[in-house]
Order: sequence, then C-alpha cells, then structure tokens
Amino acid sequence: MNHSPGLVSRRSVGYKSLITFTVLLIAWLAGFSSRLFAVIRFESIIHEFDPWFNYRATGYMVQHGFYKFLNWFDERAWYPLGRIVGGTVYPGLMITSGCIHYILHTLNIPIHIRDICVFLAPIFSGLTSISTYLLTSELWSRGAGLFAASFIAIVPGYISRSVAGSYDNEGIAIFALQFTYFLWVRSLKTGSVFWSAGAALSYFYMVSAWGGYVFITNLIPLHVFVLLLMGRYSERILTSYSTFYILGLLLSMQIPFVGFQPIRTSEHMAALGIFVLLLIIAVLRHLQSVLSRSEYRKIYLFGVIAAAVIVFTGVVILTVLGVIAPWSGRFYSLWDTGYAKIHIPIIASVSEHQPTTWFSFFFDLHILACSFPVGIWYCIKNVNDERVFVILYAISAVYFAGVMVRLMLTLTPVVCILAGIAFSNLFEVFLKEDNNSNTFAHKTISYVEDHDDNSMEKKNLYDKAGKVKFRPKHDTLHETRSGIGSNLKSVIILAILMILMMFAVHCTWVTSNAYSSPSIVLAFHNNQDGSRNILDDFREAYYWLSQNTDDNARIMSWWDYGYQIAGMANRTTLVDNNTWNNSHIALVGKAMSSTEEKSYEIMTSLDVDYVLVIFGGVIGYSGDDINKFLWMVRIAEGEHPKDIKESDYFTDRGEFRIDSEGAPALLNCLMYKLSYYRFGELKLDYRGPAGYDRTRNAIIGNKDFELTYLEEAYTTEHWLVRIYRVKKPNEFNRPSLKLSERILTPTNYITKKNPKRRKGYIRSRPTVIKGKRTKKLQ
Amino acid sequence: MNVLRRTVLLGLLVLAGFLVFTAAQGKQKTGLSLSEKVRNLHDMNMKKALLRFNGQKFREYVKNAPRNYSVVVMLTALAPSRQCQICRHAHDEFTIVANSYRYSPTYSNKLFFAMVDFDEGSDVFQTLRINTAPVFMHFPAKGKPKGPDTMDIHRVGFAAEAIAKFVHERTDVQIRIFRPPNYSGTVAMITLVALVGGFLYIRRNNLEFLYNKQIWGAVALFFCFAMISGQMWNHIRGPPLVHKSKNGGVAYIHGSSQGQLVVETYIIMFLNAMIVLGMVLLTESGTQSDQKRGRIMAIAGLLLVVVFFSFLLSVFRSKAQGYPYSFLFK
Amino acid sequence: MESMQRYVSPVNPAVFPHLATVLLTIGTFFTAWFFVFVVSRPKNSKERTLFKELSISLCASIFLGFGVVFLMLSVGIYI
Amino acid sequence: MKTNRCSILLILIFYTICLTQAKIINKNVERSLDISTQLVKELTKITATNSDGKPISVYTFIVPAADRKNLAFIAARDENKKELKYTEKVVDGNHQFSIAFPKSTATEVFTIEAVYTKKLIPHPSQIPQSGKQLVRYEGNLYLNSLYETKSQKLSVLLSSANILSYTQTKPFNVASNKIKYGPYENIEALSNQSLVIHYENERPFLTTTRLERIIEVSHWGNIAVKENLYMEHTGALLKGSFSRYEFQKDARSGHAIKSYKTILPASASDVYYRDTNGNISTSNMKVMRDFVELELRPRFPLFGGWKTHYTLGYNIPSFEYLFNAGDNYQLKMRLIDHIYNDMVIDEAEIKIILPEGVSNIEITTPYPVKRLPNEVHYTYLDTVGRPVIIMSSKNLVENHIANFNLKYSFSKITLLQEPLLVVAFFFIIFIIAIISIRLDFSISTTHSHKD
Repeated sequence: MNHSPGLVSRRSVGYKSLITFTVLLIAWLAGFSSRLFAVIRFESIIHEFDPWFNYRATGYMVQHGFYKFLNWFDERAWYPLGRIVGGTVYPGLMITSGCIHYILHTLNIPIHIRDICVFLAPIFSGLTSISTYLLTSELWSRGAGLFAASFIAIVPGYISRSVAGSYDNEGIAIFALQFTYFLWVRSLKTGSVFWSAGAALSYFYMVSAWGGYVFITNLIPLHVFVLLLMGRYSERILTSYSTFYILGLLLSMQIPFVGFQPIRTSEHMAALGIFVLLLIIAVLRHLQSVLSRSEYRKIYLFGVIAAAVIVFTGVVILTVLGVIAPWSGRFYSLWDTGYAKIHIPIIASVSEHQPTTWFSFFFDLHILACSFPVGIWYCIKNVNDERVFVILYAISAVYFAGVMVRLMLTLTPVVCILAGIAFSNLFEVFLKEDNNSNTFAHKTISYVEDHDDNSMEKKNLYDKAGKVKFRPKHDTLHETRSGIGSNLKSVIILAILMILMMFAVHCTWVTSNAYSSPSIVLAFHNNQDGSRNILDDFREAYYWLSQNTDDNARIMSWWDYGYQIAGMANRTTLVDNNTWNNSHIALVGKAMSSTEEKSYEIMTSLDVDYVLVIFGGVIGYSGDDINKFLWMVRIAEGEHPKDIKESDYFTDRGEFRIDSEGAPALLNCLMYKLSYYRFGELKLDYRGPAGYDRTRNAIIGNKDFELTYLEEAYTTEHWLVRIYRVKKPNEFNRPSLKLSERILTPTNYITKKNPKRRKGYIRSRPTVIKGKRTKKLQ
Repeated sequence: MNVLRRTVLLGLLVLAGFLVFTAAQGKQKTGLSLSEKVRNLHDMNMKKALLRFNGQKFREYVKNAPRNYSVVVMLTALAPSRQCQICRHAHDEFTIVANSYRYSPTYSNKLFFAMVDFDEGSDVFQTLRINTAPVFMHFPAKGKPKGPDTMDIHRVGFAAEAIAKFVHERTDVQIRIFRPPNYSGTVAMITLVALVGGFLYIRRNNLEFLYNKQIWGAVALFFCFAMISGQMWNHIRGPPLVHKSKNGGVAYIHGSSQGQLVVETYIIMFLNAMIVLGMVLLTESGTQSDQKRGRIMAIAGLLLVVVFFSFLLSVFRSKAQGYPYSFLFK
Repeated sequence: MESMQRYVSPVNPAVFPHLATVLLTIGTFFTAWFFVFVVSRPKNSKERTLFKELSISLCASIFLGFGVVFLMLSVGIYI
Repeated sequence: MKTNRCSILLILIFYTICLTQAKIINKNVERSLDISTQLVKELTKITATNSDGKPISVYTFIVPAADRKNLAFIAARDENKKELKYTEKVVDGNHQFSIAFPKSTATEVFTIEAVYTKKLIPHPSQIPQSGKQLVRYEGNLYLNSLYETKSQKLSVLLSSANILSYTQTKPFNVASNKIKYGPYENIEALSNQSLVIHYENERPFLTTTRLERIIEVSHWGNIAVKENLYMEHTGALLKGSFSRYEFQKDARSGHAIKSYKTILPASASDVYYRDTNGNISTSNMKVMRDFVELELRPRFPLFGGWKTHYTLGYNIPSFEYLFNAGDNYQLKMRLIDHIYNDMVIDEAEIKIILPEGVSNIEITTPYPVKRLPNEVHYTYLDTVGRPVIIMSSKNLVENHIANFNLKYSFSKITLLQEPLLVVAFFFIIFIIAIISIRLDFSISTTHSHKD
C-alpha cells in the first residue's frame, strides 16, 4: 500500500486526504454521539462508583491546584486512617481534565468541571479512533486504518468503559495505549530516536493514566524478543528499544504511585531482561564483524547462553532475596486463574474479575470477534516486523480477555485493527477494477468511498435514510466489471455491507440497552401505562446527608458506596471502593453481620455517627446490601474467624433465606435489622401480605423488632436507601444485663484491658503466704 | 479397750490407705498417663504425619479423658470394596494438610491429625453415630466435640486449604499448605519439549517447516478460537458437558447469558472457524488466476460467511433475552 | 420613558437553528474546498494561489464564524 | 413590675412630646391581626383628629425596639389607598415613623400595614414527627401610640380553631378561628397590655435563609434569570427519629413541607431546577394565562430544622422587560420574585449582568437597598468583561416584590463583536494552515514513509 506521492496526481491526493479526514471526522462524531445515550435519557451526570472519586479528586485539584493535589491527604476517607490520595492515584485523568478546564477558563468559557469530566471519555474515544487509524495504516494500509477507526469508534467493548459520564482511567488510557503502540511501530520502522522518544513520552502519559501500562511494558519487550528469535535483529530495533526503555523507565518512575516499582517488581523485569539481552546481542554482532568465523561461533554460543543464564538467575536471586517484589496478587490471578477465589475474596467479589463467556465476547465485538482471526491469518501470511507486533498483541490480549471480563477492554482495539485489515482486504478484492493499469489510485479511491459509506452506516443509526442512497451507487460501480462477475461481486459486497450494517445496529442496541445507565439514577417503565419513572433515591439520600448532618459526621456503609457518599454527600466514610485495607473492610463487614449490641461496640470504637444501607425490597432492586451480604460475611470471616462464621448465616439445608426459616444469626444481625426495620408493617399492595420482600420474593422472618442503639434518621421515598443514626451512650437505656454477664464483664475487663492490675494481684500473693508461714514457724 | 479401738482404727486406716494405693496402682496400669500419650503420639508422628487409628487406639488417644492436645480426625472408608471415590481425594488432601503441618515451624504437641478407616474401627462410627464418609471432626483439648467441630464438607468442600481453614477456626493453628509439586504437568511439558527438540534434531538438515506460515497461522487461529469461544471460562468454572432437562431432552445451549456448556463452546468454536474460513476464501478468490475457480471460491465463501454468521447470531439471540436482530433465520 | 418601545432581538430567535445549519454547511463546503485546494497545490507559482487561498479561507471563516455564533444562540448560550 | 416602670418612663416622654406639638387623639382604631401563616400581618385603621381643630401635619406611629428587628415591611395609606410618605427616627428606644399628610385636615383616616417575621415562636420548640405544631404570639393588646385612644378594636385571625390559651381581657368573643377584642374605651397613650395567644399553626414555617438572584441580559433577545436558594424549615424542630413508614401511612403529615408553588413570569421558558448533585426530577410546571406556576418538590420532605438548597433558572424573551429608544435602554424587572406564598427571605443578593460595552448605568429601586461595588463578569466570547450591578437587602417578604428600573446606553454595533471574534479565530487557523503549507509540511502526515 505504501506509495510515493509522486505517482498519483496531486488532486487525487487532495481528495483522498479530504475523504480520509471526513471519514475520521464522521467516525469521531458517530462515536461521540453514540456515547451520549445516558446524557440524553437522564442528564449530564457522573456514573456509577469509581468515577465519583475521580470527579471529586479532579474537583479538588481544580480548586486547590496541582501541588496541593499531589500531597493531598484525604481525611474524609478510611476514617480514622485517612488516605494519601496524591500517592495512591494515577493522576493522568485528573490532570487531563484539569488542563482542559484551565484552558477553557482562560478563554472565558465557563464550563463546569463536571461537564468536562462527563464528556472527557467520548471526546477521547475520537482520539482513540484516530490513533487506531494511524497504527493500522502503519501496520497494513490506510484503507484498513479507516475501517479500524470506524470500528473502534462504535464497538461496544470500548464504549462500555467510555460512555459519557463514566469518568474513569480506561477512558483515556486506551487512547494512550494505541498511540504508544503507533509511535512504537513507527519508531521500529524508521529506527529514529525521535519516534521512540515520542513513544516513551506517550508511554509516560499512559503510566500516569492507568495501571494497565504493565501490559505495554511486557508486550513491547515480548515483541523485541520474538523478533530476535526470528532472527530479525537490526540496528533499528536496538535504537528504538533502548531509547524507549531508558526514557520510559525514567519517566514512569516520576509518577508517585509507580515510584520504584519499575526496578523492584517482577512485572517490570521482562523489559529489563530484554534490554540486557539486546545489548549483549549487539555486542556479539559487533564482535562478529571483528572476529573470525570459527571463534565467533564459540563466543556467540557461549555469550548467548551465558547472557540468558545470567539474566534469569539474577532475576530469580533478586526475587528470592526480596529485592524484587514477587507478582502482585491481582496480577498473579491472571496466571493462576483459581488464585483470587481462595486468597483474595475482595477481588473475587467484584463481578468484572470473572472469566469471560463466549456470549460476552460476541456481545462486545459482534462480527469483529469472528472476523479478526482473518486479520491474524493475513498478518502471519505476509509477516514483517510490525505485523509480528500486532500478532503478539492479539494473542496476549485475547488470552487476558478470556481470563477477566474487564480486560476485554485491552482486546477490543487490536480486534478492531485486525478486523479492519480483514475487511479492507475483502473490499480490496471486490472493488478492484480488473484491468490492472495504475491500480493503486483506483484502489485507494474505491477504498475510501467504501469506508466512507461504511462509516455512513455507522451514522445511519441516527438517520436511517442514508444507506439506501448508497446502494445503487455500488451497483453502478460494479456493473462495468468483468472477472469474478460484476453481479456476484455486487451481491457479495451487499452481503458484507449488510453484515457491517448489522454490526452498527448491534453496537447501538448494546450501547443503549446495556452500557448507558448511570446506576445512581434508576429508570423503570411501569407496565400499565408506558410512562417512564425515575428513581432518584440515591441522590435524595446523599443530598439529605449533605444538608442535614454535621459537616464531619462519619458514615458507615458497605464499601461500594464509599466514593458516592464522599462525592455527593461530602461526608467522612469508613471504607470505600479502593479496597486497600482488607482488615478495615472486614471490620465493617463484622459490624454489619453481628448482632446490634456487638456491632454497637465496633461502631463506637470507630465513632460512627450514621449507618447507611441499601435496601431494594420495596421496589425489587436486586443489587442491594442483603444480596451482597454474604460477601460481607465472608470478608469478615477472613479476618475474624472466631466471631463470624459463614455457616451460621445459612439454614441447615445450606440455603440463604430471609424468611422465618432463615438462620437466627441472619435474622438478628445488624444488616438484616437495618434493612427491614418497620418493613414488617408495610403492605406493598392491598392483597399482598405485610412485609413482603420483592427482591427475595419472601415474607421477612423477623418482623416486629425495635432498635436499641440506633434510630432511623432518614429513609428515601422508595426505601432504597436507609440511613440510621447511632445513638450516643446517654441517649438510650441499655437492656439490663443478666447476673452472670455482670460478673463476667469485670473479670475479662481486668485480664484483657489492663495488665497492670493483674501484675499487682500476682505480686501481692506471695507476701501473704510468707506472712502465714513465718507465723507458723514461731 | 481404748487402745484396742485405736489399733482397730489404725488397722482400718492402714487398710483403707492400702486399698486406695492399690486402686491407684490399678488405675496407673489400665490407662496411659497424659505424658505417655503425648510421647507415643509424638513418636508415631515422627514416623507418619497422619496417624492411622483403629477403634481401640481411637478410644485410647482421642476419647479418653486426660488430653491437653486436640485431634483432627478424618473418618473415612478407603477400602476399594466401599467404592468411596471421594474418600481417596479427601485422604490425599488430608495427608497434604497433615504433612504441611508436620513440617511447619508451628508444629507442636497441641494438635494431631488422625484418621479412622471404617473397616478398622467401625465401632467408632457407631459411637459417633456416623453413617457417611468422609467426615472431618475436631476433638478439642477439653470437652466433647460440638456441632461446629464437624467440618461441613458439603459447603466448603475438602480441599486442603479448606481443611486448613477449618483447623485454624477450631484450633488457633495456622497451617500454610505446601502441596507437593504436581509433577504430572512438568513431566508432560518435559516430554513435549523433548519430542519437539528431538523432532527438530532429526529434521535439523532442513528446518523449512519452521518458516511455514500456514502452521503458525493455524496455531494462532486455533488459540484465538479457543479463547473466543470461552474455553478459559470452562477451565475455571468447569461447567457440565450438556444439560439434561427433566423431560429427558438434552440441552446443548445454556439458557442464560451468564453460563455456557462445554458442547456449546465447541459449537461456537466451529461456527467462528467456518466464518473465518469463508472470509479467507472470499479474499483469496480475488487472487485466483483461473476465473471459474475464483467464482466457486467466492460463492462458497459467501455462503459460509452468511449462513454460519446468521446461525451464530441466532444462537446468540436464543441466549440474550429481547435481542431484536437476526439475519437469515431466527 | 413611555417613548421607549419594547426591545426585540435583531434576529428572530425562531430562525436561529436554521440559520446555524445553513451557515455552517456553507462554511464547511468552503473549508473542504480550501482543504483540497491547499493540499493539491502545485509547489511552484505561489502568488496567485495565495490570493485565492486567502479569499476562500476568508469566506469559509466568515460563514463558519457566524454559523458557530448562531449555533451557540440556538442551543441556549445567549452571548 | 417591669411594664409599669417603663410605662412611667413612657409617660414622661409622652409629656415632653405633648409640650412640643398639638394634642392629637385617635378617635377610633381598628386593628386586624393575621397570624394564620408564619407571618404576622397587622393592618391598623386609625381615625385621628386634632383636638384643637388644627389640621394634622404629622402623625407619628411608633414601633417598640423589640419589634423593630422583626418588622419586615410597613406602609401607610389614606382612605383612597394612596401611599403616604413617612420618615423613621429613633426616640429613646422607640422607632417613630412620622407620617406626613400632603393635604392635612383636622381629621385623618388612614391605614398602616405592617408585616412582622419570626414573631411566632413555636412552643414546644421540638415535636415528634406525628405531633402538631403549636406556636405562641406575644404582643400588645392595645395600639402602641403616642396618643390617647378613644376606642379601639382588635380582631385576630388564627390558622385553626385549636386554641390552647389566649389573653382574656373583657370584652372579647371567640368565633371558630377568630378572636375579637374590644372595643376598649379611653386607652391612655403608650399603655401596654400584653396579648398572648398559644394556638396550633400547621402552615409551613419555611424561610429562605439566603437568595442569590442573577439576571443576565443578552441583546440577542433574551433575559436569563437564575436563583440560588437556601431554604430552612424554621418551625418546631423534629424530635426523635423520622419514620418513612409513618410518613407514608398518613397523607397529611402536618408540619412537614413536601412541596410548594413558585410563580414565574408569564413567558418563562426552559426552566431548570437543580442542585449540586444535578437535576431534581420532581417538579411539574403549569402554564397559566398570565403566569407560570411551578410546583417544586425538594428531594426530601422538610421537617423542623432541616435545610435544603437548590438552583432555579429560566429564560424570558427580552421584550417582556427591556425597552429601548435608539441606544438608550431601560430594564424594568422585579427586584425579587415570588418564591412561595407568605415567603420570608432573610437576606437577598441581586446581581444584574449587562452585555459588554454598556455605559452610563443608573438604577432606581422601589425601596432602599444596599448597593455593593460593581463587578466584572466573564463568559463566552468576552474580551473586557460584562459589568455586574450588585444589590443586597435583608428581611424581605412578599410586599417587597416590586420593579426596579435600570437605565443604560448601548450601541448596536457592539453586537457584531462576538461573531467577528469567532470569524477572526477561524481565519487565523486558516492563515496558519496556509503558512504551514508554505513551510512545506504535508497536511496528511499519515503517509507511511517506508524506506
């Protein structure tokens, strides 16, 4: 595909670049607008959980400036521990939107930071598609590039993380990923320091944006290694890789959160090893030029073996010595797939860490899933340095995507690239004129037309009329053709276009139905009249907290809601969604899953003021705390096996039920009581019984109870969020203790809390005995 | 008179004392003392990490009173006549636990691992009123085992980790499981490497096939198909091969979008492969010199792509509730 | 005071959207023309093309500019 | 004890005053006291005569210092509802409003309307969710007057017939939710007889603790109004816990405020109602013939002591309020607007943002407000910024809804400034493109330079 511009007339070049430009623009627009479902249906609002933290952090940075942000100690999270935010986040996201905000405001464009955060991901999706275009046109051809760009603009696998309002690292990280790869490939082809330095810079941006940069640091060395194995060593590789590695290493260590990991952890060792290997090979190459053949062979063998051995043993030894940290748990769980289930319940409890069914592959990629192997096939068939890269990228990414659902995100771009290659090949065959005189111009032109209305189709989701007016054009195009037969050609083209059309429609359907609901505002259509009701209970509750509680009130809830409470209610939380402290979470889980008075001790020790629980029983919302309850128990059990036993919360038949057959431990635990307080009296409809839980479809077992240590502070309109105030010790009269307990408490008080007194007691004993003895003697 | 009474009294006292003494002696003889028990157990443990008790030993060391150590007992039936497959696995896991405890720094005389085979100590089963195997029970240092002292294998299973967790709950002994490295995998790997190496060595004069792109491509594609069709999910979750529905019918496709069946994944793999083949054919058809051939390839490819894609779509549709689109057939 | 009459905007707000679309389309057309013209410009003979480029770009920028302003007005950003 | 001491003192004052001016007596005084809402609206009809037939030039109406801080609004009118001017001065503790009569006769009949806020004290100050809200009114049974009063009546209007206790000074009678006192004959000047009424008042005690009203004028034919409101329920505080079950069970949950109506100007369009967490999806709009009625529901019902905060905004076409002759413009708009019936605004800040390039601004307000120094506001396509006029005032009620009048001059040419700015922006981009071509970069840098 690569041609010197001299051949073709400049005007056609002009039209070509114009059409390229237009297609990319349309792809951008299509991608942007298909991500706006949530905004149009609801409003411009930040979506589910983590984005709320990013949004809050961004707001803080915009308000207090970058340096304040870097050493921001957030005392509103993880009470009483607090969290060093500056050192524990990837600041790229905040900095990006902060810069945009700053620029706009210097231009007197008063856009609220929230809107910037909401629309950041869709805008970056456009950049992603452009960088995908660049990468693909480096790898194969500009036509393939346009295909890939149009694909990635609307493919659900990427939209799932970048709809308007999901303000998360992945949104910008994929752009950084693709752009780094583009620059890497470019530098590999040109062997120029300029491009590899650019790659290092872009890598730096990636490191600052997302933890997934580890993927780059392992993939590029792998690429180099495979190239070496294939005997494709060249000075270009040496230059670009060494430049990239050194610069990238130094730059990546500038991120506080990354720090010295690049030289201390196993994840990064591959890059170092390859670097050393590359240098050794370079040296050997040099020797080859000076030494004679026979002795060179010895040296070569020796050198290579020695190098491999040295590097390997070095890494192993360092790991054993603990200089290099072993694989981190989350990373390790990628290799040993059963690892997380046993050791890290918190990771296991997150749904997006589950393996991927074929269903979700097809759901997220549709036709691309079954067509990208074609791309691999052709890349392997006529392979060269950079195509080796994309092959490795595809193989590794598809493995990771198989292990974890969330890593589908890293698979999506390469799938788009390869599918783009496949389809462009296809259309190249069927839109080619058979008389091969000055093939290229026609080829690209026909290409471009085709991508043009291919991405028109993407646009067709918004005006269906568009496609029809392109069909006849094709037929006219192909009637004049001979060879395979113009009719057959046009039929084939129509079929392929049909499939692509279905892909576009599928993408829109998936986006609108699966990926664009801002889980803090729920919408449901009620059946008798098609009207659409909005459940705004979350914001109702959070706003109540922010308005009517003390400014530094401490709120205990399960960790899912930590970020939202901090973001929307601006109150102190005990645990939140970055689950860095397992024992703290386990403590909250213990408080939730033990009886009221036991948990009151925990709550007072953590001086909790309010407790917030999510309860879906009235409206049948399945994602509520009772359904998550078992995870609380498990996590609590992991830390406090003495007090919490998962088995106690099951019935004898080992089932988890909330009705009267439910396990007593469950029916009396705090979570149960807080969820169902006064729910036993509520009749949802006239025929139905009182206290009927719509989520679990059962009548609750423990109906009329009173709370001693807490009182209902607020409950939202549909009971979705319930907030309780923890009473101060003087506000309630404790239930009278039985005599035995009264005796018990002081003893273990002495033994447990206060060792001094025990010591005194021991010391007094011998003196008394002595006294008696002496008496006896005399 | 008085003297006589005194002597009688004395005699009685002596007698009583003697009796008491002999009684004590007798007691000494019948049951081992605590220290002896511990010593014996320790010695046995030196030989085998997992103690094997029969009914009498069980009564001796576990049931009888003076104990300062707690015992975790597996009651099982290993005899092949019993046909208890699970017991085998359970036994292996349990030995792993016992070994890793035996050789761990936390090893002490406070905890012992023992097992009772049904055929050796059936009376134990009667006394404990157990009619299933395997059963893991913990006998605490003091008092009788209570409800939670029996491990609920139906819920937590009997993986070594689970047993260790159970032990840690009951007795505060943390056991880090050291599985003896599973050599089968490595052996297989080594043999494979050896085969490949040998093959290469034999064919060392012409290594052309290494540069055969078809092979590499096929391998890569196969890997992709395997992943795309969710083999990894199968590997982790271990779904059944097919569903047997109540009315005798066999379901090859899992109903919900959450799960999948093994056969299903193979079907999907096949469909994907066909579609890819079709696309390749279509692309190749253009490069054919012979027009007729090209035509045939094109038609075949088109049919493959369209038919199998719409089939795939309909399978997808059957799993996704309310998915509106379908291509050729529903 | 009563000599004053009620103030209405110089352009009827009802036509803002249409105005915006029309102007923007014309503007984009000119931009495209400019694009092609500039890209496919022969390397030699600068002067005449320079004038032409300037005139095209001026038209383009005028249409685009007003188009953008009316776009803002029509979406409710009353500048 | 305390009362008669101060009455002695007052009598002394009274004599001093009597020495200065002729003897005016209130022939007849009819006071009607409306305490059925959270406000105290007092309407006093006074028939004053001058004993020695001379015309009354100035009548002095006094408000005790204790009540002055509660007094939000006071106005005097003669029989045919014409405003009478008055001047306020403080004479030892009493605020004297001396009303001047344009054409003074010997007998003047006029009414004085006064509105007091925060004068009804909830008692008990804390009630449970299901409890009734009881308030106490304390005041003077007689008219605070410098002059002797021949006869006076007082009629009190309550919100409900449920009266716990009230002052019983004969003659009086009680209709369902009305109490009529008097007539009382020959009341000495400055005499004070305490009046205490303790009754049930379930009307919402809702206070706007702060109102920020921003009016932005655009000469493209639009006036944008945006109001930030901080609300608080200032009735009896909620005691104990809030139970959603109870709240849902009985529809009338007395003193809790579920929703209220805001009245917007007739042609208000694209109304938004949001807070820091985004849209509040619970509001519905009814477009009447000459106004727009907006029923606002806060995110949560307001109980005693609960606060909320929201932003309400809307657009109005300019011809409603903006007038021009040539380059002179005049903006006639309400200084504050209706928020809810019987509203109380503790403090209000009004900002008026004028377009870029307006000059010689002058503003006249219907009643004295505090002018703060002007500011400059930057928004889309601004270069030098827009002038902002800021006013603030305290303790406002519905009677303060009145038009201000803002004059400025503005030349139409400056309207073209913003479009030209954008044009220039684009043109510069094109110029850069042209130059970069001349410098021989290639526009499409995506050619794969393979060697």
